[in-house]
Order: sequence, then C-alpha cells, then structure tokens
Amino acid sequence: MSEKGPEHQPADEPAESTHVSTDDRVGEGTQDSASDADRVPEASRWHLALREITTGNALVAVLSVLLAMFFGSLMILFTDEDVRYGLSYFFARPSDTFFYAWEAISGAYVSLWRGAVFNDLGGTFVQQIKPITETLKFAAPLTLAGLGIGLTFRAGLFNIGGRGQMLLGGAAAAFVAVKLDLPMIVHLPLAILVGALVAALWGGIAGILKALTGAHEVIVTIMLNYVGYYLVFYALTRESLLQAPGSANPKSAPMPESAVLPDLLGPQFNLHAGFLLAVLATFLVWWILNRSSLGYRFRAVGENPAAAKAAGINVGVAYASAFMISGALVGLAGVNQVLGSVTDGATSGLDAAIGFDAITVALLGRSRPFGILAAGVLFGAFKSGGFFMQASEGIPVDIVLVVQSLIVLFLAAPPLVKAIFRLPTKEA
Amino acid sequence: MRLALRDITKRFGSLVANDHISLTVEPGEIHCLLGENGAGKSTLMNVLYGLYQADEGEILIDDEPQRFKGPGDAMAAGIGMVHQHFMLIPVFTVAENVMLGHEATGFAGKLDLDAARKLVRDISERFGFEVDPDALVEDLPVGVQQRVEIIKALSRDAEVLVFDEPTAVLTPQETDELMAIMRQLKESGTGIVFITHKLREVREVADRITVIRRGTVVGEASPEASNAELAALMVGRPVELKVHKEPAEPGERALVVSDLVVADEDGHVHVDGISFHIDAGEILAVAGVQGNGQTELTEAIVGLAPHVEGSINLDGREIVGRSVRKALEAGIGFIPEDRQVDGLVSNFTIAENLMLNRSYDKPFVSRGSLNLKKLDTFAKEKLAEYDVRAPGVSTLAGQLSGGNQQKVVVARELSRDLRLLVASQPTRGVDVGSIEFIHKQIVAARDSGVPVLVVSSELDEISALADRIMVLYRGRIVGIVPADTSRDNLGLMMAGETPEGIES
Amino acid sequence: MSAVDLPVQADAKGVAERIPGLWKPPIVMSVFTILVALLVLVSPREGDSTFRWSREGDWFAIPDVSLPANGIVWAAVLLCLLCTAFAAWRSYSRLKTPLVVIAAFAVFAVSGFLAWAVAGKTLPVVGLLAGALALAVPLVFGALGGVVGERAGVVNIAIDGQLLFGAFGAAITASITGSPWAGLVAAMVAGMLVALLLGLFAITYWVEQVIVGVVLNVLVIGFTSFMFSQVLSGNAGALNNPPHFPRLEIPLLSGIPVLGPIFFRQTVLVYVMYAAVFLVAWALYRSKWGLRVRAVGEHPKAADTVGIDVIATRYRTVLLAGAIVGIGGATYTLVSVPSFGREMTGGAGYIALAAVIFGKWDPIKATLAALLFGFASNVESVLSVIGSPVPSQFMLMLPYVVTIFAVAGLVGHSRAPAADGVPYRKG
Amino acid sequence: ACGEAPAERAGEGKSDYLPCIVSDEGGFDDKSFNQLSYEGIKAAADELGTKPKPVESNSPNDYTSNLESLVGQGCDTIVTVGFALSAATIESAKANPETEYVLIDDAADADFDGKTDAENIKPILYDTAQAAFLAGYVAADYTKTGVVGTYGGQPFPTVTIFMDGFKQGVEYYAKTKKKDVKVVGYEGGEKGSFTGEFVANEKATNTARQIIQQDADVILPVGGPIYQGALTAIEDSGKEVALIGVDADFYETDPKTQDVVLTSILKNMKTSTTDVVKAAGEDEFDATPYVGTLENDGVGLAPFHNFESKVSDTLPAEIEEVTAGIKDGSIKVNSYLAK
Ligand SMILES: Nc1ncnc2c1ncn2[C@@H]1O[C@H](COP(=O)(O)OP(=O)(O)OP(=O)(O)O)[C@@H](O)[C@H]1O
Ligand SMILES: Nc1ncnc2c1ncn2[C@@H]1O[C@H](COP(=O)(O)OP(=O)(O)OP(=O)(O)O)[C@@H](O)[C@H]1O
Ligand SMILES: [Mg+2]
Ligand SMILES: [Mg+2]
Repeated sequence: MSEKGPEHQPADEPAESTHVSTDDRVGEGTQDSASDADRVPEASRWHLALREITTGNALVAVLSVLLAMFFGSLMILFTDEDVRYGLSYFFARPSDTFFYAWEAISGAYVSLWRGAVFNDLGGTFVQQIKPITETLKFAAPLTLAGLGIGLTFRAGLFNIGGRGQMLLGGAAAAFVAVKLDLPMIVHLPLAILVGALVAALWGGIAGILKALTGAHEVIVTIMLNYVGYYLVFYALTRESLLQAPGSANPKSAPMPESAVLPDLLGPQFNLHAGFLLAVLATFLVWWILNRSSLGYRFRAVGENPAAAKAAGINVGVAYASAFMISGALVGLAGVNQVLGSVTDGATSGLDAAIGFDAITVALLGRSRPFGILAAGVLFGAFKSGGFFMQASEGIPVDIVLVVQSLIVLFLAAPPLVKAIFRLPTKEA
Repeated sequence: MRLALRDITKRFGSLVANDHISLTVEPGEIHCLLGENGAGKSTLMNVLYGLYQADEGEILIDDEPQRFKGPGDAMAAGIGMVHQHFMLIPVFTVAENVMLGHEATGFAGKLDLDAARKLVRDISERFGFEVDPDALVEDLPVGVQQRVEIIKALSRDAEVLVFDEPTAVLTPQETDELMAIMRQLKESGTGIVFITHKLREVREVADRITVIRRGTVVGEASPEASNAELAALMVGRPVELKVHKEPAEPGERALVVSDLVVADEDGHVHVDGISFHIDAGEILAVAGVQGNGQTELTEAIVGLAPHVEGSINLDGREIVGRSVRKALEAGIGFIPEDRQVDGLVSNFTIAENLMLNRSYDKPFVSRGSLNLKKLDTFAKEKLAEYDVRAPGVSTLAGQLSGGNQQKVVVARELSRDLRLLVASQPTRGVDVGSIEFIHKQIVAARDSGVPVLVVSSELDEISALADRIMVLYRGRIVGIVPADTSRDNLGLMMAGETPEGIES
Repeated sequence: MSAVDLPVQADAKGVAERIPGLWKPPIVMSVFTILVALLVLVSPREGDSTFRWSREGDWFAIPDVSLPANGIVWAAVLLCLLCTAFAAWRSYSRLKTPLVVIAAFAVFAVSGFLAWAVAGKTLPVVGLLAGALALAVPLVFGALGGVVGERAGVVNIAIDGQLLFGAFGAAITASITGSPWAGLVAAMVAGMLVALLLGLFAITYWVEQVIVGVVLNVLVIGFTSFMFSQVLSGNAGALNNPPHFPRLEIPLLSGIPVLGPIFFRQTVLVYVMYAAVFLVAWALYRSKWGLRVRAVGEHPKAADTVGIDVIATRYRTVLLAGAIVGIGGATYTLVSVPSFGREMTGGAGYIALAAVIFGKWDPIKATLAALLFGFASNVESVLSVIGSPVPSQFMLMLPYVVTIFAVAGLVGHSRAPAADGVPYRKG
Repeated sequence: ACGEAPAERAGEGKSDYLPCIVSDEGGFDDKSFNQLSYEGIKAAADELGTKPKPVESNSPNDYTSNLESLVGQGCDTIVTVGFALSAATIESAKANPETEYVLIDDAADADFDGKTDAENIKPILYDTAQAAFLAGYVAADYTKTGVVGTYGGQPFPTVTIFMDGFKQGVEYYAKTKKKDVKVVGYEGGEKGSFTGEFVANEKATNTARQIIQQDADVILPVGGPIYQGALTAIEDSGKEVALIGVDADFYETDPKTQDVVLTSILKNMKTSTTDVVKAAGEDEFDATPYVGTLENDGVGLAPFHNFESKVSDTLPAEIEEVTAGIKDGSIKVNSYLAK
C-alpha cells in the first residue's frame, strides 16, 4: 500500500521508489537507488546528470502535469461555446476556431494561475498576492487530512473514513466553541484538542474493531462515514447539542472570537493559523514515522505484520493507535474548517469532501509527510484557482477534479508518461 | 530428447546472472547443478523454462534451436520444471492444479474434473504415489505437494525435468523417495536437471555435476568427488562441513515444558500434551517430518500460538499466556522457520531489521524516540561480525540473498542477552558456506550457557547440532534420544515407530 | 504460516487470522438480544402490529397477521435468547456457530424490532422485501463485478466510477437512440472503459491498485459532472431523457403469493441479475475460464508456469467485470429514475465494495451481503413512511450500523485472493 | 461545420451591468431553487442586455471563495441561493458595501435581532407553507383512498415547510369536512421519510414506492430532483397516483410529469429574482426583505391542467375560500417563517 516517494529520504529510510513485494524478485526496485549512483564512475557525471534529467522524477512530474492539463484542455475545447461556434463554420474560416480554442484554453489556465498564485489584474498588492494565501488556506485541511490518511497507509491500513472523522472532529470543536465561554488562551486550544480527541476516538473504532475482530477497516470506515454524517446532522437539529438557538436550520451558531483560529497575515487575507497547524502536523508526523518507536512499529506492521508480530510488536495495538492518530489528524482538518475557514457555524457539510480529496493527496504525496504537504499545497492551488477560473471563464470547477486525478495517475505511472513523450526509460 | 544450452547469458541491469553458460542434458541422465546462493542456477533454469528470455545464447533440443516465448512453449517442447518455490495454487485441489493450463472441458467450458482425477490417479499409480486428487493443496504436507508438482510435469509428458532445490523442504525419507522417483524417471529415458545444496544427495544420484559460481561455469566434478571437494569448488574456498563442537556441559534446568497442548483457531490440536526440558548450555534438536507440531511448539514458546494449555516454564517463570513481547523480554531468541514471512521486513533496511524485536525500549529506543546513531553503529558491527554480504546497513533486506537474509535474522536474535534460543529451520535453503557460519554461532550460544531448541527437518543438521534429539510425530513425542542415534532409527521414529533398543 | 512454498504475500497479510473469533457470534447476539429487550422495557408500545402478506394479483390472498406488539417482541426476545444460548454453548465447546442459527437469530431480532416499530400500524412485508431487492440491484451488480475482478487479482475500488459512468452512458445513449437496450449496451461499454483504464494502470503499469481505483472514481465524478453541467443540462430533452425498462411480470410465477411480487414482478434488469449471479457463480467454480481466473488471482506466477497468459487473462476479466458493473449503472437511469444526475450513485460503489469483502469474494455471498444492505435500507424507508418512533437521522443510519455489526460480529477476517492487488511482473 | 463565416459575432452584451449568482451545494441543475433563481437572473439579464456570471459551489468550503471571486470579477449584484450561504453573504456584504446582494431563502439575520445584518442585502423568503396548505387541501379532497403521502430530501426547514403546510392543509380538510384523510411520510419536525440526499436515485424511487404501498394516491416529494423517483414508482405501481410538484409548475418545467401532476406548489423564485435583479440593474435596488406569501403572489398553487376534470367541481371555489382565509388570517398556517 505504501509507495516509496520521490522526495528526499532521510538516511534511515529505504530510498527505493517502487514497492517490491517480498516474493517478487523481478522488480526494478534496486535500480534507481542512491547506491546505484554510487557505483557509477566519476567520468560519466555529465552523462549521468543528463540521464537523471530525462529519466528522473522531476521531469516526469512536470510532464504529468502537462499531460493532465492537455486532457483538461480537450474537455474545455469540446464544451466551449465559442469553439463550437467557430467550428460551425470551420471550413469557411478555420482560424477562428483556433483563435477561440486558444482563447478558451489559455483563458482557463491563466485564470487558474491567477486564482492560485498571483493575480496580475489585482488593483492592489494585497489583491495581487491574495491568491497564494488562499491556496495555502485550502492546503491546510487537505494536508492535515492527507497526513492522517497517509499515516494509516504506512501502517498498512486504508482509511476511507475521512469524512466521518472530519465531521465528528469539526462538530466536537464547534460544540466546545459555542457552548463554553472562556478566554482565548484556553478556549481555542481546548476546542482544537477536543475536536482532535473525538475524531481520534471515532477513527479508533475502525482500528479497534480490526484488532479485536478482524473486521475489514475499509468496510468499517465507509460505514462510519454515513453514521457520522447522520449523527452530526442529528446534533445540528437539536438546540441542546449544536443547533443555533432560535434557528430552524441545521447549523450551529457562529464561532465566538475566542475560539477562532487567528489570521496569519492580518484581516485582509483569509489565511489563518490552520496552515500553521498543518505545517506543525507535518513535522510531527515526520517525527512519528521516522524518528519514533511508535512510527517504526507502524511501518513494520504495515510492511509485514507477520514478522512484526513474531518480533513482539503488538499488531492490534498498532492498528488501533495508527487509526487513532490518523483520526485525530483528519479531525484537525475538520477543526480547521470550523474554527478557521468557515467560522460562521458548523453544518453537516463541513467536511467539504476533503476526506476523500485527502486520499488522493496522501497518494500523490506517496504517504510521506513532506510529500503530502506539497501535494496538499498543489491541490489547494487547484481549488483556489478553480473558483477564479469558474468565476472568470465560466468553466465548471469539476474540470479541476479531472485534471487532479489525471495528474495523480500519470505521476504514479512514470513509464507511461515516458512512453508518451518517447523518453528513454532506465534499464530495467 | 537431448537438451543443450549454449552460451546462455542473462543480465539483470548491470548484474550478469548467467555469463555464457553452456550445459547439456542427455536422455536418461541426471545432471546436477551446484553453486552458492545467488550463483545463477535458478536464473538459468528459468531461461530454459521460458520464464526469462536470454540476452544471448540459445537453447537446442536434439540440435534444433528453440524459441521459447513463455513456459507454454517450453512445456510444449517437453520441458517440465519443479520450481524452487512450488508453483501450486494452495486453494485448488490436486486435480485442479494438475489440469490447470491444459484443462479437459465439456459443454460450455465446463471443467471435466473426472478426467483430471483419472490423470492424477494414473500417474500416481505409475510411480507408487499416494495422492488424493480431491485434497486441497494447502492441506497437504510439503512432501506430497512436491509430488503434485511432479505429477503436473509428467501429466504433460515432460522429457526433460528440472528440479530446483526440491529437497530443501523434505524429510530424509521423502528425499530418499524422491531420489527413487528420479532414478525411475531416468530409467524411462527422461533427462533430469537437479539443483540442490546438499552434497550427499548429489553424490547419490548425479551422473554429471556442473558447478556454477557467480554466473559462470567453474567446472565439472565427478560424482565420486568428496563433499569437501565439491564444497570448495562451489564456494571457492575450503569449507568446514561438520561443525566442531565440544561435548555439552549442561547447567541448570532452564526450560521445562509440561503437558503442553497447542490448538489452532479452528480447534485442531497440533501439539498434544508433550513434556520435556532443556538445560542451560544444551542443544535439544527437534526432529520430525514437517507438520507434526514443530511449528506450533515453537510458536507456543514464543507466545504466537492462539490456544495453549499446559505449562512452559523458563527459569522458574511461567510464560504461557504471556504476549510475544513479554516472552522476548524474558530472554527468548526466536529464529522463525520462514524468514521472509516471519523473520524480516523486506522493505526495511538491514539496520531497521536488526531492531525489529527491540522496538519498545533500550538500547535503540529512549523515551519513545529512535536512537539512530546507536542503531547504525550496532548494525555496522553486526554486518561485519556476521559476514553479511551487502553494500551497507541501509540495503533493503529484501534485496539480500536467502543466506544473507538468514544471517541478519541470526545476528538480530543472538545479539541480545538470551535465556533461551528457539531456532526453527535455521539454515533452510542456505548454502554450505553460510550453514557453516550459522551452525558455529548456534554452538557458540550454547557454549555460553544458553539453552537451545533447534527444529529442523534436516537430519544432517540435527546430528550436527544436537546434544539430545527429540522426535515429534503427530504432535506427540516419539522419543528423546542421544545425539548419536543412527539416521535409520531417527527416520523410523519420524514415521511414528519406536525402533528396538530405544526408550521413549 | 508454515509451508515455505506458498507465495509470501499470501501469508504476510494474514496475521489477523490468528485472532480467535469463536466467541464473536454469542457476544454480538447477546448485544442484540439486550437491545431488542430494551425496546419494550424502555418504550413499550400500545396496540397490535399487523403484517400484510398479500399483494394484488396473487393467486390467493394470505390474510394479514395481527398480534399485540409487545407480545411479539417478548416472544422474539425469548427466541433470540435461545439462539444466543445455543451459540454460547457451541463456542464453549470450541465449535463454530452454524450459519442457520445466526440467520434464525437475525430473523427473530428483526421481527421483534419491526413489531415494535409498527405497533398500531400495518407493515407490508412483501413491499419491504421487494423494495429490498430493488435497492440492492446496483449493489449486486457492483459486487459481482468486484468479485470477478478481484478473483483475477485486480482490486477494484473504482466500482463507484463504473456505476456512475454506466449510468451516464446509458442515459445519453438511450436518450439518443430511444432504446433502453442500446442504453444497456452503452452502460456496459462505459463500465468497460473505466475498467480499461484500471487495467492499463494497474496491470500494465503496476500502479498501486488502490490509488488507481480511488482516482478513477474522482475522475469519473469530475468528468460526468462537467459533462452534465456543460452538455446535458442544456439539452436535457435530447440527451438526458432516456426511455426506461418497463416492469415485466413473469406469467404464473408472478402470481405466487409473497414470492411472486418480490421476485417476478421486476424489470428485465433484475432477471438479468438473477442470471448474472448464477452464471458468475457457476463459471467461477465450474468452468475452465473460472479455474484460470482464480489461478491468476491466487498465484499468477504458477499460472504463468503452466502457460496461462496472466496479463491477458487479467485484462479480459477486468473488462468483463467492468461490463457487469456497467449493467448495475444502467439501473440508475434506465430503471430507477428517468434521467442522469450529478454523482447520482451516492457512493453505492463503496457499499458494493464492502459487499465484496463482506461476501468473502464469493459471488453468492457477496450478493447476499448486497441484499442485506438493501434490506436494511428498505427497513429504514418503510418505517419512515409508516411513521417510526425513531428520529429520521437514526433511521437513515440503520443500514450502515447493521453492516458494521455484521462485519465485526459475524464475519471478521476475510481472506482475499492471495494475489489480489499485486501486479504481476515478468522477469 | 460549414456555413458562412460571420463578419461580426452577434449577441454580445450591451450593458456593463454585471449580475452574478452563487449556488449552494445543489448546483444550478438541482431542479429547485438554484435552478429557478438562475433562470430568474438570466431572464433579468436578457432584458437588461447583459450576461450573468453563474458560479456553483460544491461545498460550504466554497462559499466565501466564490463570493470573493465574484467581487473580484466586478459584479454589481450578487444573488446567493440558500440558507447555507447566509453567513458568507453577510460577511461579503459587510466587506463590500458597494455591491448589492440578494439572498434567497434566508433572512440574513445571524444575530436574530429581526433585522437584516447588512444594509446591502435583500433577503427573499417564501412562506411556502401557505401554498402547501392549499395543496394539502386539494390532495385531501382528491384522494380516493383517504391516504396521501409526502417525502423529502433532508429535513431542512426549506424542505419541511412544504411538508408541514401540506399536512396542516390535509388536517384542516379532514376537520372541516369530517372526513378521514391520513398523511403518511411525515409526522412533523424531523420525523418523516427522507431520502438523505437531494439526488434522484433508487432510494427516492423506493421511498415513493413505499408510500404508494401505504395506499397513498397523492404524493408530494420535496427536494429537487427526488420527484423523479416518484414518477418511476407511480408508473411501476400501475395505480392512479397523482403527483404534487414543488417550486415551479411541473406541468411546464418537466413535460414527463404532465399525466400525473395534480398541481404544483409554486414558489415564484424565478419571477422574484428577475424582478429584484432587474430593479437592481436599473439602479433601483431596494434592500427591504421580501417574503413571498399568497397575498403577494410570492407563493401559490399551479393550475390543475390535465386534472381539471378529475377534481371535484366545488374544489376551485373552496380553494378560493381557503386562500382568502389564509390571507386575512382567519386560517392560521404555522411555519418557521410565520412564527
Ligand atoms: N528477477 C531478478 N532481477 C534482478 N536480479 C535477479 C533476478 N533474479 C535473480 N537475480 C540475480 O541473479 C543472481 C542469480 O540468482 P539465482 O536466483 O539464479 O541464484 P541461485 O543460483 O538460484 O541461488 P540460490 O541457490 O539461492 O537459489 C542473483 O545474484 C540475483 O541477484
Ligand atoms: N527485487 C530484487 N531485485 C534484485 N535482486 C533481487 C530482488 N529480490 C531478490 N533479489 C536477488 O535474488 C537473489 C536470489 O535471492 P532469493 O531470495 O531468490 O534466494 P533464493 O533463490 O531463495 O536462494 P536461497 O534461499 O537458496 O539463498 C539474491 O541474490 C537477491 O539479491
Ligand atoms: Mg535458486
Ligand atoms: Mg440582524
């Protein structure tokens, strides 16, 4: 389940890029390791560098993105009104079609860029750089949830329960936020903590059931998504629980100031401390996985539960604790939503499908903490840019889903990308 | 049918696994291939069988060059292979396994299982096997599984049969039976390629011997050559075949097992009320045909078995009902019988594997955090001490050859303060050079006062290591006998009989 | 864990198998017995519960059964207790609880609950069961496709994508051609298209199959939603107005009381489903095709060594699985509702995936798992219509909670085909 | 792909007034308020000679960003649809006092002081219960089995207000006419049958089926496209079951329903949105809240169309009467808006 990523590996980590199943001695696994590079004589440095560029991961990544955008363009072209209009008299004046096509595609991607990174049309500096801060804002929950899901991957588990964990975490944080009246120093941390804790317990159910009864975690987490959703929905319709007093809508009261994640760059930007939380969590997860004994055991259990068990590692405890930590992280994504991004009240939609997007984020980040952070930022950029693109070009944000998923697919299959671009493949 | 391999070269990346190897197999000949782990024997056979494509060279049958695109072509040409790792589908019956790939069918592709059953029975009869065509392969003892492999090959009228390390998992009796079958096949004109690490077997059946080292043929040897000569040819240096060991000096009673019953989760009893003891500084070797409770016995001691009754007492403390971790912390070292399944995490580095059983506490963990420096130093030490052939401590364990993987496991288990060592099949599939080394380590552990329980299906290994021998049959003890008990008597006991003059 | 000749990955995953599950049935059964008893203890109901068995068109009418609600519940509790005691005795004797006892227990517990919930009202039993079947149809096809693909060693998380794309393809094609049959074929093709992508990445490029599946689902959602808003909604009349399969009563059979209306007054797709379940089950275990598919999924290398083309077999099987799932997709737009809608499968593919695992990769058991889910959903629907004493959110939770209990309590660890999810690489 | 190449492309905007609209999670093809509001803004834009900018939301995550993007695009008027967008709309309105906002289906009153929280928001609300009350009355009169049914997508107030009014209408009829008519599928509050999603799927069909099996011969599905499930269920049942539409007149918006639609509960979002946006485009934006009632024709009952001959002769007159009663307050219809 865990793919070894292209990112730089700490010394103690296996620096391989492909998962090689244990009885499978055919793999290309050993080939692209660092030791491979060591063996190459000095003289061919330049040659090697060239090869590294044409066969390396960076190029594949860039090409994957290009390829995905190409397919996205096709969809835009196919549905763009102007292009179809141009096509209606294509043979009379083909140049129009090409002009419209260029307009449509460049318009889409330029606006994507403007919405995600830098808006050169913005009147003020703040407006110009606001997109990048929006990107980071969207990156925060994706990263947090991605970290949680990536962590379970590393322990050989599959957590599809992101939605439920986010909902429970967010709802619990909202509960603490709206029901208690405390000074910020206590209130905010308490809300965050309770959110993470409740989500940890919720996530833990899957791990504990797996440990105790062997119930398949995929089934349990899928089912818990629905159960969690209806639970939160129920809470939102009860004033004693979450519903805003006096309101008939299934929505909580707005979060009080004292429980809201503070803005990072002042009020003119929406970027809040949730991003900080995500970065901190990245370091924490990195430490857990690579430097802590707990993480070592997670990885051992993930790679070979039988050997881990024979070596005295309690596999059930590892499953349960991995799921709890994962739940807490995913729950923090929910907390981030409620206390940071959408502070006007919790709803049953607070998860914003991030629980599922995060699976892709974790996969794209190859379950490596910093990879996940990078993937989270990339997806955040797509999200932020998507809104801008929709508003300015009228292209539905769904296209972003398509481009995103294609990127993940292509990145996961470098030989395909290389074959499409006719690049040399490394010796197998 | 006369088979010839000419100048076969096979590369894996920069590694030349086979370097211009030539080889002929005459009809009615048993041709032995010898070589260390990783010498390239299996690779050569896989090329012959069409699983790999040779980079250079050609395969000739009766002087006709062949092009094998896959095993299908090779089989069609009359080549059969019994693979080092069996190619049987565990959840299929014998008949299904045998018919797979050339199924007899009725209406709408309906399987004609009766035809397959008949085929299995016919071939079994011809060779005097007893194989139930409707038994599930996973329920069969390894020896029988091997016969299924042979039936599979014969059911396709193979004229050249390749046996890749077929005896690694067999008992002496089964091995003898296999030898008999090989001779019988040879009589009927089948050519046989036989790969093994056991020199005794080679000398017993070989008509010709080819020795491979590092992908090249280093020479032919005569079947009359001595074990020492063969071993030296294989490894490239003289090898001590019999571990030199002083008589045991047993100390206090260390492990006392009484009335032990071990059942699996389905309630099947595998160990049925056995009692024995091991003293400090003594090796008790457990002999028995695989599947007679040895695995469950070791698992019960380590705490891996689900249902255990009775008592296992180590140094005066009861360990039944303890977790594996508690058992290991009580000082039990455990070399599991299948290193790839239970012994190693193949995607972990050597260093990471060396701390697998000490992931909770000192020396590599303090306050929940890993001490990587210490681990690195430790791993480098052990790499040198145990002569693990690897580029470095951060090499992935899965990339090591079987022998080197086993050394990593042994190094890990022996580098703690042990109160008991449980070693299951410690040298299975390991080449002679590594066997020598691992045996020395086990004896050294004994000499330092550690009680040792060795389980092996290898009588040579049993005799080489044991101070006393315990024979298990169907979960019960047939007898506990001195180390110098004869092979024949041991063989009888392994079949459940008590030979005369032996106290049980 | 012993024999060295088994493929390693088969065993490396199987640690949980050592966990003894003998006591799970009695434990779960006692929990449920207590729950049912609590119903009457905490909130006893007034009046009679009426169970209606007959439908119009039956050969003869079975009269309604009307009994005091509390009485039925107590009787159910008693029977449940008996079953639990029996299960406990079996576990004590280290024996497995027979499936019949579990099934009987389930019937008693469910009857008790239903009697409690419909006190003073009438429960249409036939409608309850017929609806359960209808709700389960896409799940059954999804699960069947999942079973077939995974038996060949390709994990299919993309069932949801295949259902959705099938529904999409069926809607457009049937709208354009005016024929639901063309729509059905299109749905199969659509399912195969997704399967082709799955195969390309999972089989040819060895991409982790879970990744491919998850991502394909997202891809299909993105694509169909994009097309829906850009193309379909503008031309709903021409492109999103499929004709649908009419209900087809099987003469004679449909008149059998209780069974007739449940099984034989359905659309043609349901009859296709019966055939599909039977065919897949038969072919998987009895035909040459099935033997080879299972071989490839259990031990591809072994299959290769006897001359079976592993890659081709996997491609063919995955495509077939895609076509089967596609039929399930067609039920959305050709049976259930008269047009395609954004994300209209609502994650049914994931439920089907759960049914695959729950059903232990067996076509019949997976079908039963899908039916169980359909039943739980329909209990919710029926009770919410009749009016149940439970808030709607908790009723809506019901099928999911039931599944968790069933998986944790009764099924436990299930063993996938040994090479499921493991790409095959040749030397 | 042939034809003449035009010299100049027609249909480009004449006005530089830019009306915009943000949907909630349902999207503009929800066959409900998003769609109707969108059609409303399109109609207004057509009249004004401009083109609206529509932006869809997929989650609550998106509201703020979508609003910001639209402000960035220079929108003059932004229509936001649904209570879910309320908070985001208030926030955006406060930050951009120059821009005009129209919030549909919510009062934009997060602090419950009875006043709109920002002066540049015009809330548009509909007391649909009044029209649903009439529909309930019609259903009760029409039914032959004495059972009518309803089901919803999710228990949101904008959904349950229909079910609530409908139930009251049926009960009113039962009481005044002393006839036994029963409502299945809704008991008040959140107790009732809900499909859990605003999606047309087997669950929707099946729920309708169950209602029909309870002998209901009039059925009111509330929640965007879920009524499509009822169509299938009605056809499958082979019985004479009538459908009551919501939001718009189904007879017109979905020809497939023409044979079964008894009447529809109108929530004139299209018209009100058009009116408000047109006024804004003509610089006559007025932020006073609008509550659609029977009185101001904001809500109402659609004609019986094909069913004119099937309802009782006296019904139209009785409906007139009840309408008058509701208007003058002599008949009380409870709803969260009326309290
Ligand atoms: N699929 C493969 N990919 C890369 N290298 C391989 C592969 N198979 C074998 N090798 C390499 O080829 C060499 C020969 O391996 P082979 O399996 O033929 O050894 P062997 O002689 O059969 O050893 P053993 O006695 O351990 O079975 C090894 O050094 C190994 O590194
Ligand atoms: N993924 C891999 N890539 C490259 N080489 C590999 C890979 N897996 C195994 N090898 C190599 O294959 C060779 C054979 O290893 P293998 O584990 O097959 O041993 P074996 O054939 O079982 O031999 P034995 O068990 O007798 O030592 C080893 O030298 C090992 O380095
Ligand atoms: Mg070998
Ligand atoms: Mg106010």
